[in-house]
Amino acid sequence: MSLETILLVAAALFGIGVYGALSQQSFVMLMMGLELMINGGILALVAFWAFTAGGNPQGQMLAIVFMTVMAVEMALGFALITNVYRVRRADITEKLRRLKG
Amino acid sequence: MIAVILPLLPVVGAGALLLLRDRARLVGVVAVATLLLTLALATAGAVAQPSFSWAWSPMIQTRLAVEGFGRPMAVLVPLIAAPIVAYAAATEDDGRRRLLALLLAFVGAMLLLVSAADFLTLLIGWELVGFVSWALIGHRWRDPDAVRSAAQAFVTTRVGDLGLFVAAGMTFAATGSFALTGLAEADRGTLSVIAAGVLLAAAAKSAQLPFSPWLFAAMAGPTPVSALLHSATLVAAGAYLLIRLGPELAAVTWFLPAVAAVGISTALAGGVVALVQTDAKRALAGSTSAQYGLMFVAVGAGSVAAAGAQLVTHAAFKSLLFLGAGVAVHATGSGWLGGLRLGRALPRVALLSAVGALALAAVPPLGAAWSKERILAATVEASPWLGAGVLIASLLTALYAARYQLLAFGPPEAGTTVAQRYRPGAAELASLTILASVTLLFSAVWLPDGERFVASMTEGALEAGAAWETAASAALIAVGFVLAWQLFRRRRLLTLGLPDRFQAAAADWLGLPTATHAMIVRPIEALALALARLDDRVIDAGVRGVAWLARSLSAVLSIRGEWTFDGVVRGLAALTLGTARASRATDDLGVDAAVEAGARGVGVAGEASRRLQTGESHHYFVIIAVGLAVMLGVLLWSR
Amino acid sequence: MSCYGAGEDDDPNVLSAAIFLPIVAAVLIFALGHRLAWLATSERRLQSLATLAAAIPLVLLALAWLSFEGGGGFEQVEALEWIPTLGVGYRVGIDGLSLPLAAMTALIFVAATVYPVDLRGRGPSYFALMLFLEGASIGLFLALDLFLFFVFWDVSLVAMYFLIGAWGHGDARRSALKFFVYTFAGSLPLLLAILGIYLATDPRTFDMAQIIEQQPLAGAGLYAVLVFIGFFIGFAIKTPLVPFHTWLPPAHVDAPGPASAVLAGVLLKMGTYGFVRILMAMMPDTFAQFAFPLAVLAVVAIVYGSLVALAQTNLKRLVAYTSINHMGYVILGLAVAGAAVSGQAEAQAIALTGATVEMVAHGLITGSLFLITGSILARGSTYEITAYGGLLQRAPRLTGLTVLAAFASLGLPGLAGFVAEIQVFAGTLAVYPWLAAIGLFGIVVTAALFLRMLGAVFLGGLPERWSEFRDLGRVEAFALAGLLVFVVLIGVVPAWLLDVVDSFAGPFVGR
Amino acid sequence: MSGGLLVDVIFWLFAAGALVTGYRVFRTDSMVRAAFYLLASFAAVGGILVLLGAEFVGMVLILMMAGEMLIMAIVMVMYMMNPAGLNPMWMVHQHRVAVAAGVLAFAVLAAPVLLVDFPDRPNPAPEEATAQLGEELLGDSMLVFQTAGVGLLSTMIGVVVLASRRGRYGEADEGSSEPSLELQDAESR
Amino acid sequence: MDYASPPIALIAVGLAMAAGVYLIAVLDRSIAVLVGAGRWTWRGAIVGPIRSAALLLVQRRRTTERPDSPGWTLAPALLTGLAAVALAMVPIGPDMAAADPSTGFVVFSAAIVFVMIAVFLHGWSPNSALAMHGAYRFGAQALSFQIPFLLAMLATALPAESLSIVDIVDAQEPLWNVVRQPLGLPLYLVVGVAVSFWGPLNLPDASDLAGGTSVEDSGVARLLWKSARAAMLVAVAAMGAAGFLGGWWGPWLPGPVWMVIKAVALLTLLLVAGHLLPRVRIQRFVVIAWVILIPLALVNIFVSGALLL
Repeated sequence: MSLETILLVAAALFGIGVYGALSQQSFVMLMMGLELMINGGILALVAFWAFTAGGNPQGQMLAIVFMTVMAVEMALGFALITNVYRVRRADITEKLRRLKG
Repeated sequence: MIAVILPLLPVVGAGALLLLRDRARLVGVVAVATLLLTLALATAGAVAQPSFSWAWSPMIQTRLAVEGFGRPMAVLVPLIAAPIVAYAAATEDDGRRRLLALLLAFVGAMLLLVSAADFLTLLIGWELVGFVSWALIGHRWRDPDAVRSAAQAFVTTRVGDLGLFVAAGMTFAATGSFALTGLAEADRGTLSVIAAGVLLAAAAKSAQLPFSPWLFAAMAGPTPVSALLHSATLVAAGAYLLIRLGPELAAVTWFLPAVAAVGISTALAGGVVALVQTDAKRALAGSTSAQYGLMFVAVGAGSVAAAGAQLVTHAAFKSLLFLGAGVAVHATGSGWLGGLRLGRALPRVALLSAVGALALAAVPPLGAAWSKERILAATVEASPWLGAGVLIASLLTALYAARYQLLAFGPPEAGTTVAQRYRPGAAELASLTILASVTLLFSAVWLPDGERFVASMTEGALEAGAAWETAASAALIAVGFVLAWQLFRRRRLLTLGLPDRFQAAAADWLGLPTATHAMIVRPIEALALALARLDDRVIDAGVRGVAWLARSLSAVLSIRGEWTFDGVVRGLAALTLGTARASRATDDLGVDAAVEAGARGVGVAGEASRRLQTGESHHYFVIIAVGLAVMLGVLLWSR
Repeated sequence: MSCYGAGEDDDPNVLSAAIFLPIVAAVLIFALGHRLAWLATSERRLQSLATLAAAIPLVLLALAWLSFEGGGGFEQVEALEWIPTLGVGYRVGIDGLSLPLAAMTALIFVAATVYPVDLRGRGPSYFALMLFLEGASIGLFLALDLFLFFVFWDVSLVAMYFLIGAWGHGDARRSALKFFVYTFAGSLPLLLAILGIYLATDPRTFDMAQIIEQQPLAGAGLYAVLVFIGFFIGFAIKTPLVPFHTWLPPAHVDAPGPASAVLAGVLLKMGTYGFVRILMAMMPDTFAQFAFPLAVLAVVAIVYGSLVALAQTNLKRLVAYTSINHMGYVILGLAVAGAAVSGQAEAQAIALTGATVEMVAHGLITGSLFLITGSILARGSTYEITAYGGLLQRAPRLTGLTVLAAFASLGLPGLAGFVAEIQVFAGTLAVYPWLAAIGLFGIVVTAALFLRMLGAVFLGGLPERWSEFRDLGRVEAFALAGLLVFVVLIGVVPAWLLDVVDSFAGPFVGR
Repeated sequence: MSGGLLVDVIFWLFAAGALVTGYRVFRTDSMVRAAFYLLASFAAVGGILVLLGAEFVGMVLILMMAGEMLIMAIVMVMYMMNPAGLNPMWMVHQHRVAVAAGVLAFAVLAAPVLLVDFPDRPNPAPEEATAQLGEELLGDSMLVFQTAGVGLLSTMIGVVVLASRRGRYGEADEGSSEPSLELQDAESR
Repeated sequence: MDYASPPIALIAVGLAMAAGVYLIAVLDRSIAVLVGAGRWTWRGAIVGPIRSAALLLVQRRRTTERPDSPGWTLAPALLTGLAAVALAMVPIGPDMAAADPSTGFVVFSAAIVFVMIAVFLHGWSPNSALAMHGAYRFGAQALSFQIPFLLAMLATALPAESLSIVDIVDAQEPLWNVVRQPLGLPLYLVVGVAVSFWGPLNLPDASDLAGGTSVEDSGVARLLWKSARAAMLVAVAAMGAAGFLGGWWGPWLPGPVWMVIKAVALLTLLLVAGHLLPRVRIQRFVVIAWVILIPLALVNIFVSGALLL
């Protein structure tokens, strides 16, 4: 278990997340993609902290900030989904085309 | 200090006038008093030769100085102006106060001009004279005709001003200052440019060919205005400029000949015009051009002194003649030479006017004769052909002088009753008398010291003419008089028996105005119109597009925020389409090409960006992802 | 130019006060205008209050003028760190260029604010915008920091957009939008160029004085050219320089009188000011490369503007096009001053002085002309020249002031315009004689068109419909007089202005 | 990082688990399952974090994700047209692009990992990590920490406002739905 | 302190669980008898549990239409595992901890939170309406008890200034947390009942849903599920004893004994409550949790924090 390997894992997670975010129609699934990306991010962060921080705890701190971000994102996402579903009866992106030019 | 007060005094007087109540007596007295004060001051200045210099900026020094030929001019201007103003105060009821104020300002500007010692001040005075003349000619502003003439006069002279602009600028470029004395160190090339500018300016102001016609337009102003403008101020400025700068510019080889050429041609043409013109004042105007032509000839012949003398004498008698003509016009209500012959009706005026006419015809021993004779001498010295021209000119002069006097103040037709319709007031007669006496006074130059006095005043040399020249000119004058009298008796003096069309054409400067109008004014106006239309089209193009944009935008804002972007994009697309469509109409026009190209470009962009706008969030995600990838790439690449 | 350096901050922050007091006043008026009964009930009270506020900067700048030393550098500099990491700071100061312009701005704004206008019941917001715009404009001229400069630049656009759109007439919204879109499109390349020059500095800074010291783009080749083009487009649109001028006429025609007075008097100057302050000062050699084309373009603008104006039948358009022509003079002077010729320092200095004076003169003259057109529209409700005639009979005051302004505009000596034009041409004749010769043509045309206008509107017979035409009110007359007094002052005794300007122009061209 | 064979093995197990489950998230046909897969993936990552000595962060991650995933599952079942999200479904678009983007992302991220060589300054005493973290959170990084807290609070409020049925403009699902979507609304029913 | 080696720890935990589960079964039945009518008999109370367990062991499995079988089978195991983890965090004595990570507290919380995953999985996977209802109920329940639970537990960590359970217990030598934080224990117990959905809060598996999440269960799965629930209750009680009742601290008797006594006492208390109190409607519980428990928990933390300062 070395820094490189962990980073690769993180990158892979991120890539999967990208794939999911781009490919999924359902909002919720789409958010899962985002989650995975953040997941990879956290992993990479902590890995860097563990291997290169030399005992400086700020890496972990940053990871916690990441989680906060993730929580915020989830909360907002769900709220928006709920609202959109109520107002538009829409649960997949194709039903929101209002920005079409 | 005098140098500053001198031009300022009349202006202050003018300002004072505007504050007074509009009573003929009151304003007249104030105005004349101001002028007399100025006259005294000017005389003092002419003796003391004051000078005053003050800085615009560290780089620009201006200088006022009563020196050289400026001295006699400084005296002459108020001298001639005073009686004219008195006359104006007495006769002009309509807007008297304004008229007098403007006349005073006119004098002030002219004084500034003649006491200018550097091109900048000169230019200032030069243009101010033009401005005031515009206001004066347009004095009867309710008459559109007058307004148009005023504009014509100003614009024509302004064309000449450009010459002075160039001269001033080149002087500065060459010497780093505007001082007139700087001409000495200007190199040949610059100097010739300056010379050209000066010639242009002088010719335009002095109504030489091809600018002469504006002088007729200037007739739209009241009589006193014409009198002042022809004699001592506006028109005189051109000749003054040449007399002042002629010697310095003589270094340019072509300069003097050019001046002479302009002068002689104007002298002859003006003579003809004056000879066939059937309107009293216009006839005089024609003669003015001719007389100034003679001055040009003199300068061209290298004798500024003669020119100066001619300028001074001419100022006196020409103003006299104009005022006389003014009285005549008052009396009959029209200036048609065919219907005047007021010899019996206005005997005293006729007599005074006769003095002027004789002076115009250069009958010795009047001062005018002296100057004319000196000019002849100088020209013969320069080149015989020029001399011959001057002789012909003087013949013409005698002719039209006699013609004018006979037709205007000659004995009436036998059998017509002399109705006493109009009695000139005391003021008018007084001013006429004063001018006449001044004219007579100038005869003093025949005195032995006159020679030196003139020379010192004009800082020029004079050579006495040979006897045969004097004799020749005298003979020609006599011939002219006789001829005129004969024609008068045969009642053919008015048109000289010319066919009407030719007569009309000749009277109107041989059709010069129509020509200029057709060849210069029309094309410029047409060009302006074309450009304007082009510009409107271009604007239209934009405006139509913007209309679309505005409409779609307002629509957007009126519904929901979500739509805004869409709306803007649509608007952009529409804008560019509109632009492209509209500007296709003006495809061939130059400026538009760029606009249209730009429009097309933006149009394509707008369309593209619109197609990009699918409204599918995942497409946006893709775009974002790509953008991020690009960013990363840039970052990696740039480090 | 080495004498450019931040001067010491010795006296109280007059300049900042001049910038921000109007803005504060604007906020107050906007907030309280509708609430306070004694303001909301009487527009006159509101207006006089706003005028007082607008007059504050004038007083302050007058003070600054009195304590101005003319040492050739920036004076009374006030510097404040803003975004230190980016080298952005709040820096203001004056020199011989910015001081006259700022003072002129303040003066015009006072006149424009006091000038009566149809407020359409939205008085507070109108005056708030006016004051806000005043602060922004003065700030732009006093800013010594590119970032600050750009901020003020765009802010002024917005304010002007609303002034035209909300209080204009005719197709106001359309014109306002055109003005906004067009000029805003101009400010994009400007921003890019600013960033470009910023990235070239080392250490990175937006401080104008430092950048002028550093000359970051000296010998930067293509890069410098690109930056130059960016700046050029931005400024040329704002100036406007033919062929970027098409936004100007509609904006002017549909704007309310005071607004177009401000637009012509102040906003156009921002472009020319940018030419001097940024292009010429910060990248002189690049400017020198392009001096001749620029001069040609300027001459085109002069001739083209005057000719097109000659053909106009719409009073306000006519004035608008003349201001294109005048801006041509300015640019011509600048091009001459920036040209790479040796041994003509005198002429270049005089050209630069002339151009600067022309900025001020044009501001005052055209400002008053536009105010006049505003009054005419208020009385006659049309701009068509042919509709009028013989107004002198009814309105001598109006006529007198118009004649004065018109002749000042066509460059009559003894008035400000002449002082500027003669210097510009004197300089140009030394450097580009032929261009000057062509440009002179514009002078005649201008004379012709103004005389024609005067004759058609004020002289000749008075049509029946105008038999009740009102002369200028006291307020209007005073406002115009306030502007034109300075026109005459500059024309008759220019020394007080020229000395200040020369303290900048002289060192600038290295005389 | 001193890790015996055991640690390595566990790590590889976790890593494999994280990746596989993470992949399965988008490859399963029930959304609830997807949610649980995601949870598993997070749990695995949490495990890795613990291995790395960030016990606290790791455990908190797991703890948090449990809640989130439950909510996610519920939301799924609530809003998906197939009750209880058990029926098989395959809802993807622009699949190829997405795959490409994913691969690209991985490549872009992996490249520096392989190219750059990172400094090697492992943590001296991993078991102190939690204490250190506490010091850090309530010490130097107090501001950040509090900011995060305030951010969360405001998020909660906003979210409640957003999601509550009874909004400022009346019932969320009545009236406020604007005209232009009725066609799609119709087909969505 | 020394860790017990993994295998021993596992065995210990397993035994503890088994014992606890059996104990719960016995106590439950006894209390039922005592509370309700009926006679207490050996066959009923002591052997009964074993018999029913054996019955379930041999019972034939039923299944539903298209269930999510892996989930269904996984759920009871997961719950059991969670119980085990939770229990493993509880030290019997100062040096008798199955595992004492520096973040034991967090681990325990994580296990508690995961319960809801297990239950939801268990209710969702059989693809049956009632079970789904139960799952939803527990979702709501869990989401609302999490925060008060964490807060209440957190308060106990304050005096110890550590997240390690052992430290937490050690810190109570002078004074038990139940005294320090009078609010803490009640909160904890309420939430604990909710966690192991026992007694008045057994909403997900309530009889009004005919057994809720476990309605479709049968055979081993059912047995496993029941015992897992019980094990969870044991863990909760044990942790309560450790966290609030001063763990092994006590006069005369050795520590572990004290620990067991306290745990059993709590257990009994909970079971009695479960039989005496009526079941709470879910909406009611949610309101209580958010409106009463959370504020109380906050007050609790503030107070205890203030006391420490």
